[in-house]
Amino acid sequence: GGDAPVTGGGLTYAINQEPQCVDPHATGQSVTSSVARPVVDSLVWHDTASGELRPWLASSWSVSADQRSWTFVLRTGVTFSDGTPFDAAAVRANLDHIVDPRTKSLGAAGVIAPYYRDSQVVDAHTVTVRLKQPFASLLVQLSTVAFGMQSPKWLATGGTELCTTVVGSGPFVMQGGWRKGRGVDYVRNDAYDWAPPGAPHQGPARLDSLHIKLITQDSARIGALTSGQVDAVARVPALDVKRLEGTMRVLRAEAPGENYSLFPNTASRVFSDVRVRQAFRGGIDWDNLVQRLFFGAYRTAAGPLSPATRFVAPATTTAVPYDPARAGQLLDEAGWRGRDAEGYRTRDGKRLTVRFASVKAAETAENVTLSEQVQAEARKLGFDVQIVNLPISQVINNAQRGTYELMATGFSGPDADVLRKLFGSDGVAVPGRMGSNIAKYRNATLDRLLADAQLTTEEPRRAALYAQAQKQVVDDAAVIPVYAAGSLIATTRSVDGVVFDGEASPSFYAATRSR
Amino acid sequence: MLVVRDLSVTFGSGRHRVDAVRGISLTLRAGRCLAVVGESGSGKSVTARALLGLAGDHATVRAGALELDGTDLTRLGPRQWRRVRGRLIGLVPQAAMVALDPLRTVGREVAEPLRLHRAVPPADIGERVVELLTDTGVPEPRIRVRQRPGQLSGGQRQRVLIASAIACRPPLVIADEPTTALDVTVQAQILTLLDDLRRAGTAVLLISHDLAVVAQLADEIAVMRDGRIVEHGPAARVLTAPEHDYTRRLLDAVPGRGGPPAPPPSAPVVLRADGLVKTYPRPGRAAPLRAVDGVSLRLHAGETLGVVGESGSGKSTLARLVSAMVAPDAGSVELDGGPWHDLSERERRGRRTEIQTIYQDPLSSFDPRHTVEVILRHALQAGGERRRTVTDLLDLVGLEHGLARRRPALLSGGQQQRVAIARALAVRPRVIVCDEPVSALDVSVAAQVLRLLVGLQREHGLAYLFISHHLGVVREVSHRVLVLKDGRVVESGVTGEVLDAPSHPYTRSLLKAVPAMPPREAMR
Amino acid sequence: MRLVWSRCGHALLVLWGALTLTFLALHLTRGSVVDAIVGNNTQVTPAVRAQIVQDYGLGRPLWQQYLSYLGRLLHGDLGTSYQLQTPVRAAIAEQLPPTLQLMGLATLLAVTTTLVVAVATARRPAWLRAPFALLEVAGVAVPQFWLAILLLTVFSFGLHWFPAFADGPAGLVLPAVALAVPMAGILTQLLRDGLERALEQPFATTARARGQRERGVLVRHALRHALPPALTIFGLLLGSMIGGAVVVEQVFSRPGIGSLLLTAVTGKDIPVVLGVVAVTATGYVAINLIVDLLYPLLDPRLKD
Amino acid sequence: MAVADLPPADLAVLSGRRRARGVGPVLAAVFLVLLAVAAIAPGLLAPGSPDTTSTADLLRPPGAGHLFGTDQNGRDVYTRIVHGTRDSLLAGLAATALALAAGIVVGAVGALGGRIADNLTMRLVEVLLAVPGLVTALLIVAVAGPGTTTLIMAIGFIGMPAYARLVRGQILQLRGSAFVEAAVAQGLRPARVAVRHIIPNAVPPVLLLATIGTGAAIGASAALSFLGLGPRPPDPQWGAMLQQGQDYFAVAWWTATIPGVVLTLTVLAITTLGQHLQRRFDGGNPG
Ligand SMILES: Nc1ncnc2c1ncn2[C@@H]1O[C@H](COP(=O)(O)OP(=O)(O)OP(=O)(O)O)[C@@H](O)[C@H]1O
Ligand SMILES: Nc1ncnc2c1ncn2[C@@H]1O[C@H](COP(=O)(O)OP(=O)(O)OP(=O)(O)O)[C@@H](O)[C@H]1O
Ligand SMILES: [Mg+2]
Ligand SMILES: [Mg+2]
Repeated sequence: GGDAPVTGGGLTYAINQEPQCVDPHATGQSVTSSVARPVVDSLVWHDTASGELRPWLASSWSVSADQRSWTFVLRTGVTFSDGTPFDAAAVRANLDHIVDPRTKSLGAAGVIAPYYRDSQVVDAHTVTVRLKQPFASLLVQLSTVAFGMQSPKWLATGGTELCTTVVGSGPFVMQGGWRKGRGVDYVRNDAYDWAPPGAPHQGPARLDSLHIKLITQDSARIGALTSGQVDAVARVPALDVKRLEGTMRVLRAEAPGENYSLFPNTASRVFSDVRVRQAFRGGIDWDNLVQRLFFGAYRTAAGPLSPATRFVAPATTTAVPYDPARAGQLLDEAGWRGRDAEGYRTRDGKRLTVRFASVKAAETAENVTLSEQVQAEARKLGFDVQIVNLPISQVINNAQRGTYELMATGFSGPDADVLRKLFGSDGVAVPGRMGSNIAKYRNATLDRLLADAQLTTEEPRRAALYAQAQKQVVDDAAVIPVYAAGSLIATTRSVDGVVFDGEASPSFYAATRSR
Repeated sequence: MLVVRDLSVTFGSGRHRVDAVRGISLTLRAGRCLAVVGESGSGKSVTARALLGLAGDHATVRAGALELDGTDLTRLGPRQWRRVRGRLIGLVPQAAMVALDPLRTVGREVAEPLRLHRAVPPADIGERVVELLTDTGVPEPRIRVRQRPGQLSGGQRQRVLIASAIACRPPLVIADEPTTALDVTVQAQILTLLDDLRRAGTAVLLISHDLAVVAQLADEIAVMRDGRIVEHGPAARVLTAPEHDYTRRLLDAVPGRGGPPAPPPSAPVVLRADGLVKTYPRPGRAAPLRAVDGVSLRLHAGETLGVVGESGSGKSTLARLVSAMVAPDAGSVELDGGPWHDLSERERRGRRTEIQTIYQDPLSSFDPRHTVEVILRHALQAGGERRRTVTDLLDLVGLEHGLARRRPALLSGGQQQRVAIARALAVRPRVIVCDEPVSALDVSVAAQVLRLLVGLQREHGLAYLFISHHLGVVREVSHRVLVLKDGRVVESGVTGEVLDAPSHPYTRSLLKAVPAMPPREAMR
Repeated sequence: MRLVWSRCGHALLVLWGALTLTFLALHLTRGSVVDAIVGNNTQVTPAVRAQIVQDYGLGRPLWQQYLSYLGRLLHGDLGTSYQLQTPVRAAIAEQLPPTLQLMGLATLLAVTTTLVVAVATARRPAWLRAPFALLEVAGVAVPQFWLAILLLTVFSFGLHWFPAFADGPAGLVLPAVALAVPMAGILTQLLRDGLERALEQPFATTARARGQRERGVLVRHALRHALPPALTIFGLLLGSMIGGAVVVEQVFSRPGIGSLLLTAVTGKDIPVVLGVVAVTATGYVAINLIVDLLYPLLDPRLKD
Repeated sequence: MAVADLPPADLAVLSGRRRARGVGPVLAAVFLVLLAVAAIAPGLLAPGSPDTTSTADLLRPPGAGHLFGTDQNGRDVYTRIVHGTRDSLLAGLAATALALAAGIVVGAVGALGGRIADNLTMRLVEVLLAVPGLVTALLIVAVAGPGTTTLIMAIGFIGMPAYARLVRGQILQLRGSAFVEAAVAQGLRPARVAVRHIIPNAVPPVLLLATIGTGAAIGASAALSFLGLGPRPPDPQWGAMLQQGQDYFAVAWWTATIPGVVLTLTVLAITTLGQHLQRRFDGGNPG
């Protein structure tokens, strides 16, 4: 960059996963945020630099004393790309669309539906969102793409096209919708004049057009970048980072939410004993694994939450040291003293077996490598880790029936409320109902801490509650944090101005591409 | 016109070396016919191909001289050779049934040499093809040109081959076994055709293993054996006063010149068939084919009943009916006065050994994985035999013991046929159905097999149902004859009567077609 | 005419069988359809789940779902994708062309290579023939996806000869080659063997004796004899090409029926799987029908 | 998978007559003997453990110490290849055996069981051929859960129709042959005829298809591994190695290339030897 920014031209960005439905309200996939973000704006802007929540399409807001009514004053002069003006009715239409069961929302609805009562249009540019119970995370949630503002006229069509095209007020306009297996094209929205205040610039985007292309295979995607067939790629494998850094620009951002972690099934025979969980966590040198296997591309996790998450506790309170000797002791104490012919620990003649359920097809190569390394390291402790690859529907079935000891996941969420999904008692899956508490962890104290954190918007108070909660799950070894996952993207050197938003999705609003 | 001196052809080298032709010399003048005779494998076809430069990939051809109309053929390059083939020398290849491309129309096949050698302007090719087919006596030539070889009879195909060979009016025509595997009637027509060619001034090199055939046509005869010419001379002389022992043996082997065997003493009927009918469905709406249509016969112990008839007249079908391999649509067969067809397969199984069949193509009747020994051992087991051994059987049919360990595929045709006979005899049958037992064999071998069959009959009192399209063969072995035409018996009776004084015109036409040999002055 | 009817009936039977088998197998897989649709989105509300069950009729007994599927199929309605939430017919209509292009070009490449190589090497000296023979067997032996990756790495990323991800025809080349190699390998072996067999037939000697050149014997006589068996195999290979297409599309990140199928099967997107099976089974039946019809053209004896 | 689809008559064409002599079959045999040793006693060729990881030795290129380099977990690729032989071959062999057994049963029932049985089995075979093999495989894996056993079942199932067709064709053809007629004429019971003549003659072409099919099955198991349906980690099956290695292709070519080459060579060797043996068999029985 430097002098006069280059404008015009097109940029092709290759992503690794196909969005099944690009409607950000309906989708449950995080990849959709990269696809929808160029098109939709949000009410609130999450300033990653300061961690603050700042105005965007809402120019100001206030919350009632009972924490149940949020009133937003909207920015004027904003129009959706189909000409529909952005106003209070539009906000209401968006929120109503999210919670409407017919939208079959797999993501956003789950976040807000338990709280949302309705939205009331106060005047053309003032809207009040009324809640059934306090939900302090509302603001930060509204900053996510899942709550991005789409044209109410478009939403009203209600057809299946909503899954292929998004019509919003963003700096780009989708052309022709998502083409399955291929990607999607955008052109600049020339009328755009409502970028968030902290954006690199104001006014229309600099690129004439943007193209998102689907290249699922990692090596192919990197090859496409290095051979000049695309300008930017998502999800750079850690392995390639060093190699690319010489010739390309590698950009990274840690995603808010939970770190990539292993979850012991605390209801399982093996891991119901906290000592066994602690042994598994403390007996493996996670830092070494992460730094070696990922070639320094990611930071080793120091607790359940990623450093980019609001209200993450200081590492000093949640980090656990590597201590294999202590791990051995713990296992002995827990009764796993015997050893069988293959060197695995046994108790009452039964082997210390850990079924590690995973959906290989959906895993990155790195995580697969990691899981095999964990298998090898755990073996040294006497664990027989069996990696069971299953299709997603069967993993879910197993999760409900509890037929696993270990599962891995990274769960994104803008603030520490993600803990409630992960460890709240009502998140435990039972037959017929899936849940996100795959550790099957139940703790009334924790439940209370997390519920209380939603009752107040006072940030220090919330931070304290969340810190306590994080310490709780760490002490109980309900989670084995591994690394802070994030967004690793690479662009050619001619691309400039790509930044990350609060969800670690790249924003091409200010991007330029010189020739 | 054609001068061949010291021609030799070898295949392969070292251990695998085969000397197929070992220094033969021939000359042939326009309007003359030279016949090359000799048993199978004597090198006749190889000679023919060598004259066209087509001896094969692995062949080494050497010749003192190879001249055609003064051109030295030994000096020709591939391109010049192509100009000789079809234009200067026409070849009528062996195996008429497969020598035409089954996927192309007859017209295109005949036109090919015309086109390649630009013998006539392209526009006239069609007319010329029709003309050629007419000349060679192919009926309805305008229809035939659009048909494929599969739609033509064997004789017609042979004529098409001749038409194609003479299309460019080559001065020399080589006809390699032009009549084997053809019915006698058709054979006669082909020989006439070749004779016409010769009269018109073409030099004809006729190759055959059958002296009776060449007797009709040849001006000169060369007798080949093991790649050498053992006797060469004017036809009349060679046929009537052969000098070489081998020639004499060949002449002796020509069947049908002895009288029919004496009638056996009267004996009981072993096999009796009455009003047998077998129909086969035909594609489309056509009425079903009556392959066997009301045939009745009696076969006495120790007797041979000959069945003759053209190809397709139902002979093999009759054989399969008699041996209960197919069920008749009507009529019945009795064995030893008892029921045979009316038995259930289970009941019949125990008595199956009483009727055995010797097939036209013996090789396919052997399990390809089994050795001669295994085949015969199984047969002995099937016959419940205790006393005789495989060696006894080999002795019976005059086979060397060493052959027992070979698989039939590695035996010669005559040897294969002997194994087939041995297998049939192993189960001590009462009746043997011989379906064209010698038609795949060359004359001298055929004669041996026939002698064997006759001898065995005398010794064991076997009854034969002897099927053949070759009247000479039938005459030599049969006591009585049955003439089949289109599935019906048109004439039957004692061999001598039927074949010497036929009453039915069909029988007469069959007989007339049999090539006659000039009487020989025995010079033993 | 009767033949045509019985052929169609036969084809319908095969189609029905294929669909029924797939339907049953899909339902036999563990885990409920709703779970598969929801996937790892663990925070889905009960209302949404209920809506999914209702929209897709998942609450009904299996036999009702089966019958209603067949019923709708009779009206040409392939249903709606669970995952994509778009009509299956539209999804297939969108994904079929790229796959057909891919398979079309691959077939063209395979057939051309086969004809050229087989004709050029039939009955030629070993030094000419052996390398090709080895390549052919190797072409069949090499794992297709690995070959695809190799091609991609070498010719697209390394040598920059072909773009790998362009929508245009240039982007089609490498995937088509990857798909064509095994097919060409098998067909070339077959065709050359057929040619060599035919060249040893007596009719080939007859043609040579007429003055026909070796090339002429090959092209005018032998080829027609060698083609029919190659054609049968060609039909079968075409039918099973879809499996290769899945792999190749995956490696090259190409849109197409293969990718559609793969995600649908793992995601239990039953209407899509059934739709794809319906298409491929129809394709299989149609190809075999065409082969059967072509046969008499190559070998007119079959008409008689 | 493709080769296993060949119909009988044409299979003979495919395999029967390549006259290539030379060292091909010898090399193939030597290679297969090596593989057999690796399968039976991997420790002889590679004493180490295939699962020993070393985070200090990730993706080392081939060289001294690591003949074929190391993989993304720092495991020795050579050791893994050797120790993976048994599973990789077993998958192909077992799948082929399964396909063969099922195919023989279905084919024999079709050929010998009368018109209705014939119609039923052949329609079934057609239906199975009409469903893309991959779909069938994916479905089987989805029903039975992944792992080597399922993989074998799936590939075996896909291969079955080809064998069924071949067996049926062979039996029908042999039943009409002259030598079977000759055996019947000697009064042999049908069971005897079947045991003595039909089965032994039907077996060689079926076995030939099986040799080619084994190669195809090994390849198919690799392809299914590629699609994520492979064996359980850390089993060093070649297909799985290949699949994992491809993610590292640009940086560490050897992780994918070596299993790919070994896999190709194996299939090549099996096919070459199978064709050679068939040729030998044919040589004894022209016609
Ligand atoms: N291409 C070849 N390679 C090796 N040997 C051959 C070849 N062609 C012919 N022979 C051998 O040459 C010898 C002569 O064969 P040829 O075909 O000339 O016999 P023939 O006299 O025509 O017999 P027939 O009456 O059976 O046609 C035989 O031993 C045969 O096996
Ligand atoms: N299984 C069958 N199905 C249909 N038609 C048949 C069958 N077997 C024989 N025919 C037909 O029955 C007729 C008589 O055949 P058959 O084999 O008995 O003749 P043939 O006298 O033995 O002839 P050739 O001398 O050629 O052996 C022929 O037209 C033949 O095509
Ligand atoms: Mg000959
Ligand atoms: Mg006959």
